Amino acid sequence: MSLALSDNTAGHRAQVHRSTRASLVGLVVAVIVVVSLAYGPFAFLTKGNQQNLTTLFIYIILGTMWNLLAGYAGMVSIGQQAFIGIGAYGIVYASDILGLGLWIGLALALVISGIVAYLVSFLAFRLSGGYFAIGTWVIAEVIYLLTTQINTLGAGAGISFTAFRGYKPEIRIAVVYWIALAAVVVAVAVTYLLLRSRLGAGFTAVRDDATAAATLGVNVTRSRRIAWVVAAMGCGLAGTLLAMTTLNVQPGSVFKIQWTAFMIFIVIIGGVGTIEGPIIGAIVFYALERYIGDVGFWYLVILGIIAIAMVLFLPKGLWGLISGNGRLRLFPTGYRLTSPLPTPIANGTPDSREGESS
Amino acid sequence: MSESQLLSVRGLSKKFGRVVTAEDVTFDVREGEAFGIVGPNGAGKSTLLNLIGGVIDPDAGSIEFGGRDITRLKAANRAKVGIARSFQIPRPFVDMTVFENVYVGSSFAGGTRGQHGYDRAYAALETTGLLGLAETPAGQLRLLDRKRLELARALATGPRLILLDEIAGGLTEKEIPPLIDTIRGLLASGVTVVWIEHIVHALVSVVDRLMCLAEGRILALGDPHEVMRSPEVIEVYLGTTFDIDEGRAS
Amino acid sequence: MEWANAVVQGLLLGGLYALLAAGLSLMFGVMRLVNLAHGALAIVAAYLGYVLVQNTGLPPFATIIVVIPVMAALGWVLQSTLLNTALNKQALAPILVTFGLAVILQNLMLQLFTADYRSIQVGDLAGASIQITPEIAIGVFPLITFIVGVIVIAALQQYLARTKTGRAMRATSDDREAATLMGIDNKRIYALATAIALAIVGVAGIFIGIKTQFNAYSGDTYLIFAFEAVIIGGLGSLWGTLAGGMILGVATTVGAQLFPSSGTLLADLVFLAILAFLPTGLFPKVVNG
Amino acid sequence: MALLEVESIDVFYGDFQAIYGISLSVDEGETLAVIGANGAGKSTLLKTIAGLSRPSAGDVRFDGTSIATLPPHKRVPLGIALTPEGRRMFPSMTIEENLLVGAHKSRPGPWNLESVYATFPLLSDRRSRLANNASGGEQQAAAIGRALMCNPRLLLLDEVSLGLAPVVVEQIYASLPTITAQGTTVLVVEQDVMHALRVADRVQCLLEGRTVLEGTPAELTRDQIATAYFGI
Amino acid sequence: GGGSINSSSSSAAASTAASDSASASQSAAPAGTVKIGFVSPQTGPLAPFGESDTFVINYMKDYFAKNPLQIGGKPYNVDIIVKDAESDSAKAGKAAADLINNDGVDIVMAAGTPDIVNPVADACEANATPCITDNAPWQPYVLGRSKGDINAKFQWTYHFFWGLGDIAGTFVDIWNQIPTNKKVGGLFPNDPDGQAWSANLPEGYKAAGYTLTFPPLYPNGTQDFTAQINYFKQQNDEILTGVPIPPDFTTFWKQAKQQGYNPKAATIGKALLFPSSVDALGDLGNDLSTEVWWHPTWPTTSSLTGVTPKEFCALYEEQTGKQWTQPIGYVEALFEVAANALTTSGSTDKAALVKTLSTLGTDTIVGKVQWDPNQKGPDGGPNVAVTPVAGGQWRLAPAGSKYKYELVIVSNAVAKKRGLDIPVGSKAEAIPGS
Ligand SMILES: Nc1ncnc2c1ncn2[C@@H]1O[C@H](COP(=O)(O)OP(=O)(O)OP(=O)(O)O)[C@@H](O)[C@H]1O
Ligand SMILES: Nc1ncnc2c1ncn2[C@@H]1O[C@H](COP(=O)(O)OP(=O)(O)OP(=O)(O)O)[C@@H](O)[C@H]1O
Ligand SMILES: [Mg+2]
Ligand SMILES: [Mg+2]
Repeated sequence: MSLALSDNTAGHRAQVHRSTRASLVGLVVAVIVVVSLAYGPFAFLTKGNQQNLTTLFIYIILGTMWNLLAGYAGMVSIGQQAFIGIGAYGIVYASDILGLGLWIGLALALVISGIVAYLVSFLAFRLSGGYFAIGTWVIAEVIYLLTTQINTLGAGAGISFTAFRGYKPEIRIAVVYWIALAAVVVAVAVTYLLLRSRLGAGFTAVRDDATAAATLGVNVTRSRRIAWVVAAMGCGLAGTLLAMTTLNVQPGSVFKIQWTAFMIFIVIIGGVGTIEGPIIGAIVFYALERYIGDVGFWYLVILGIIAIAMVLFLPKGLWGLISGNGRLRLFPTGYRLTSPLPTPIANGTPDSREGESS
Repeated sequence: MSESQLLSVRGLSKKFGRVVTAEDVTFDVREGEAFGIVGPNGAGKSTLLNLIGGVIDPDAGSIEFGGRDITRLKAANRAKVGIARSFQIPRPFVDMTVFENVYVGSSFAGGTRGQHGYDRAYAALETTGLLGLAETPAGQLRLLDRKRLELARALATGPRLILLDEIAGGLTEKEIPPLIDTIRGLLASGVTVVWIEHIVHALVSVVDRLMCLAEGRILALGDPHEVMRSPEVIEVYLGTTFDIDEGRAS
Repeated sequence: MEWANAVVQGLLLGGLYALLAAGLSLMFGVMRLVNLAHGALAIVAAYLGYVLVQNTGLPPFATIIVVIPVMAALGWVLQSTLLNTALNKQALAPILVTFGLAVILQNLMLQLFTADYRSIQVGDLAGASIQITPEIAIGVFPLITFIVGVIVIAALQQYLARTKTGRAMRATSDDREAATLMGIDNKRIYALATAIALAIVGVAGIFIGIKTQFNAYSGDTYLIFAFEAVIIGGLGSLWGTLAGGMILGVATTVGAQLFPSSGTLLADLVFLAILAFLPTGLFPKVVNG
Repeated sequence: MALLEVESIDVFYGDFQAIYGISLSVDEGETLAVIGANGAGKSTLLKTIAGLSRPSAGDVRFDGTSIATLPPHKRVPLGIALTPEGRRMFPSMTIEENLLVGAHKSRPGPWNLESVYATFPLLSDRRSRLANNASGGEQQAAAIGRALMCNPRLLLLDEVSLGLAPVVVEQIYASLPTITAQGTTVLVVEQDVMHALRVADRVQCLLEGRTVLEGTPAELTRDQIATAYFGI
Repeated sequence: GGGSINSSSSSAAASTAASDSASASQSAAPAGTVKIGFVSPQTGPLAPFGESDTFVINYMKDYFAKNPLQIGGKPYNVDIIVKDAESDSAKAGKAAADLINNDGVDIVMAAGTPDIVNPVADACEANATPCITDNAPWQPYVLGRSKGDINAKFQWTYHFFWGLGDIAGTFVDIWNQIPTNKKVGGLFPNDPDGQAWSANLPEGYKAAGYTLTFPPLYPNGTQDFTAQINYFKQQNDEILTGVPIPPDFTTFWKQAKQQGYNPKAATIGKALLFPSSVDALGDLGNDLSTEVWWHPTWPTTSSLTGVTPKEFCALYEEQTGKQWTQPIGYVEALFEVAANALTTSGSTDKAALVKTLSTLGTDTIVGKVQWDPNQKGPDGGPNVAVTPVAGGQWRLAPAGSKYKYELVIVSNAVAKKRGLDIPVGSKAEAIPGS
């Protein structure tokens, strides 16, 4: 029996495919969509459209981030609102109060989100499972309560975001729209690249079994921390966009736990553990809000019913349905060993039933 | 310590509350040797592997590997310096394919990324006979294949020392000889093996030295046949005399 | 003496937290079900009590005779229909289902009872107290809450630890399929657990309704305290939940005595500090929380 | 009359058929060993008898009545107990609590905490330890004890000796006759064929979901078994 | 292809009224439609502020259906588009932007606490659309949006309501009727109202010989007020004031009773605004006092519909079966002001509208609403019209009454200075048992 511990004995070169025809098509379509969306404000997008799309982009970012965290890295946080709040307050503080302007303010808000997440991780990562979930919630609550003690940030009364004062409405709306478009592209791309990198496999391994992952050389804490910080910065980014669209930041609003509930909703109705899922989920969530949002309390009741129905009847989410339970992947992150494969072994399970999908 | 000691464990102790699982355990494993561990249930064998692998920290004592003190090294880094292990109760990454499971080993602990990593993962699958299942989600594997996967992942890390915990448990007698061949192949390629097994005849047919643990202490250590003949070992572990020839014959 | 008073009042508050958290502890700690509808369900019970007092003239505390069975029945139905199915799906399913449930309940209650604040009237009892020292007075109603909280937790703890059904509940939460192999009907046992949890939530709801005023959304205020009490005590341990409630209560009042703006903040910090040193809480009973 | 009759059952996991028309019959007090290579369908067979899997064709009769559609928890009171593959302990409960859960639907009989501890002294020392922390072998022993606690008429043991020290394996096999002597019927899946042959009244060998060999240990030769194992 | 999505969002909220207006439009052959957007909290924790809005909106829809608005001499249909802010400031701001950019409204209105009003106004400012708001004291409205600059001037957004200076005057007038040691304790939450009340009241009291002291602001949802009670007891505060949310006040007040803190007067904003929250106090609500923005005895009529406060409250009680509440007057007044602005400016042009608003005066059901571009910051500034406020005390209603409590006017001094002579119902009483 040959022992192939040195690389590539027996002359085999394993052929591994990481993308599929669908994913190439998907990439092309994504580029076309993004480019036309970027051009939109000059041609076919009204102010209202741009505003609506901005909201949608915020939801996509939030969904993508929570999915990275819970769906891939296995950290079920219900405290992501902390970073939405930090992003929102961060940009107001840096842009308005420190007077650094929009762009530096935006960058600084992201940096602050990242730093806070990094520091918080030393406490949060001591916890796991239910302890982690509630712990993150309480951490978010602490950040919220601390914010309400800071007078420069308007304390409990909140603060208006004034960096856009003097902009014409159509300019401001378009600028915010472009920022949001860029943000959503960056958020999805960073997540995707992260998951395609070696770390992506590490995330899933850690989620499935942290101890086993560690014995295979995965630095569990480090890979968790990377996902955590990235997700926090993503939520911070969404927070800055929120401040840019609502122009008024109030602690009770940006720090509320419903944000996380919405993220969970988006991820689960779209399909957890896929890049596509949260995008679909965000579109659905947005559409619900937009088209039945005006029926007042019924909107919320319907939202609740849909949440329950989706979980019970479509546990893999809409993307699971569309993709035929994962056969279609526009953003593949896995490793498909395509050759050389021997014919199924005699007493082993003929694996035809699992299907060599893709 | 002589040059050829790959692993040397000194005065290792570990208690869980009042439960003593390792008490002043001291032994060496030579480079390239096959080292067997037996002992009654709950003797502390798996715990010992956990201590060596860095899954848990000892209360006292030290562990050296390749001349380097690794007592404080984290599990992930021990994997990187060349310690691989399999778990008694297999712990596959259920949402990944078999190939991806193994690639985690080759790319992280093995440090071989990209094509090199694929090739090494491929080789490990081939060695363990899992190639036909490479694309199967690991969660769907049955027991034997899960055990094979444990081995394949460990192999893919390119280890100097491999710690096996009851890798033959649950295999039928017909399935054991191929496994033994695999392990012999490992040894031949220069890997050091520490192997816990209750299927004594399989173990004894491979290992150079055997250690028997009981209640966290070393009861006997030395030539496998001698250890198996020691009255204490017979009393606490075997129950009756062990017929080595019978074991070999089957 | 102010400090002593703060501690005493904190303990009493802890009684309420523990009472609120008991049902949650059963569902979260034992069934691993993160019930985000817990607060909303307490308010359902509060409205039920309110309606009973308004329309039948039943004395406030007597409403529990009706509220307990009704909430228990609701729990049974919820578990047998929605929650059991959710538990069979992916791990995140129960969170989303109970979130959906909370949203539905809140808004249906809003529709049914309007946004007006209500309260269950107990007349003079509301302001009654027992003077211990010139500075320390113990409110009679908080004291009743405290005693009920302790009794409920003690009873539940004994039930889980000592009875066959209690054991079956824990076994089911560990491994449902293995439990069926022991002859345990897991659907029934979970329905029973949720029925008990909601019966306790029912009692807690009545006490909230008496303590202060509520409307459809008031439940959310209490949710985090209840979760904190469960976690700080350690998943699966009812005594832990009681201790957790007390710690939070005292941290809140003593914290507020120190910094009146930050009682809740300090309680949260105490919670985090304890978890930093005991990452699985004070008395964890559940593996892989 | 046979206590358990399995009549040409088919069992599927999704689209995959694990069992093709297997039949068997066990009399009261008899011990049947089921052997076969990995993946032969042994565990699936036991799961089907215990109710965790449903046959898509054929019938399972216990004491003359069909139980094929009965959920597992309703089979326990009839006296069917399974020690599942992989032990399936309740990790957050102690060893003793695990045993007590086994007695949830207990029938009258010789097995109780005392007698289980007497049979597995190993467990007696560790009764208050969390199952999660117990060693592999301790868990295995507890899993067997737990199944005994309900005083089953039919005991289904999947991979009994897995992970147990030889001395414990000896103990278990030594106690099997006592168990059957009380009228308990045992269906045992065992990797260690020699052991299985020693205690079984009859042996049934499966290969890829089908019965390929049946007989009493005395009738069967090693070669027959070896052939049956891999179908070579 | 702009407003393709417009139609969907307007419809659902009040379909009956919409069909009414459709039938009316056939006969009148209107020159066009003017769209008014309205944002208020109809669900969520602030819902008590928004819950009576449906009544007023339906009332206005009925009115406009029968009486198209005359703008530039031509009749216009009025389309009222309502959005629920879900008690969330981000939602409120988004709703306003939505009304402007998707629904194409001509003017936005909002009511109910600074949490809702401020983000709506900010959104209108940024989207260059006229905005009229009320039901929030003017100080948090101005200061909260200007990072504390009292002289801030806004281009598109106008507000009318009373201010905290008048509150201090009114409260002092109530307390002067009750013998006390003139020491006042403040129960202020850390929210926009609490911030504004605690920052702006102390000076007003000092002038009148009262000293207000208060512990640091507590967060909403506080479950135990022992620290605050200890504080008030230690200060020997015989008067209590504050602006807690209703459940927090109930928690506080019951605990205060239990722990033996019995002030002679308790004059509380917000928590005692709604009859239901006073009812919920049981008998402990008697003789608690509060500011009164509006009351059935207000000597005013609607400039639009001619309805009087008494009639309007009666209509509300008849249609909803609930006791009248103060926000209905102020929401009605929003429509009066908007209608007046539209008619006066003679067009729906946004720039023209704000120009009109800057000097507009309307005699509304809540009193005179008059903006003055030359008004200075401390008086509300150019974007604020200050309206009168009185003081009232909740009294257990006589046996056989329909409701448990009734709100009796006990102070009108400040309103009188603002030119509104409100009849006083009774003298203020000390709280029983104090
Ligand atoms: N976390 C823990 N807390 C308490 N006791 C523990 C813990 N982990 C292990 N033990 C106990 O330590 C002893 C040694 O366990 P270990 O798993 O090392 O045994 P082993 O020798 O591998 O046994 P087996 O052959 O049955 O697998 C056992 O008795 C076990 O119950
Ligand atoms: N849950 C499952 N889903 C899909 N296929 C399964 C499942 N469980 C078992 N199988 C398949 O059914 C076949 C029979 O499995 P079974 O576990 O009954 O075999 P076994 O004889 O008990 O093998 P082992 O010795 O490995 O325990 C195998 O091919 C296995 O892969
Ligand atoms: Mg072991
Ligand atoms: Mg099996």
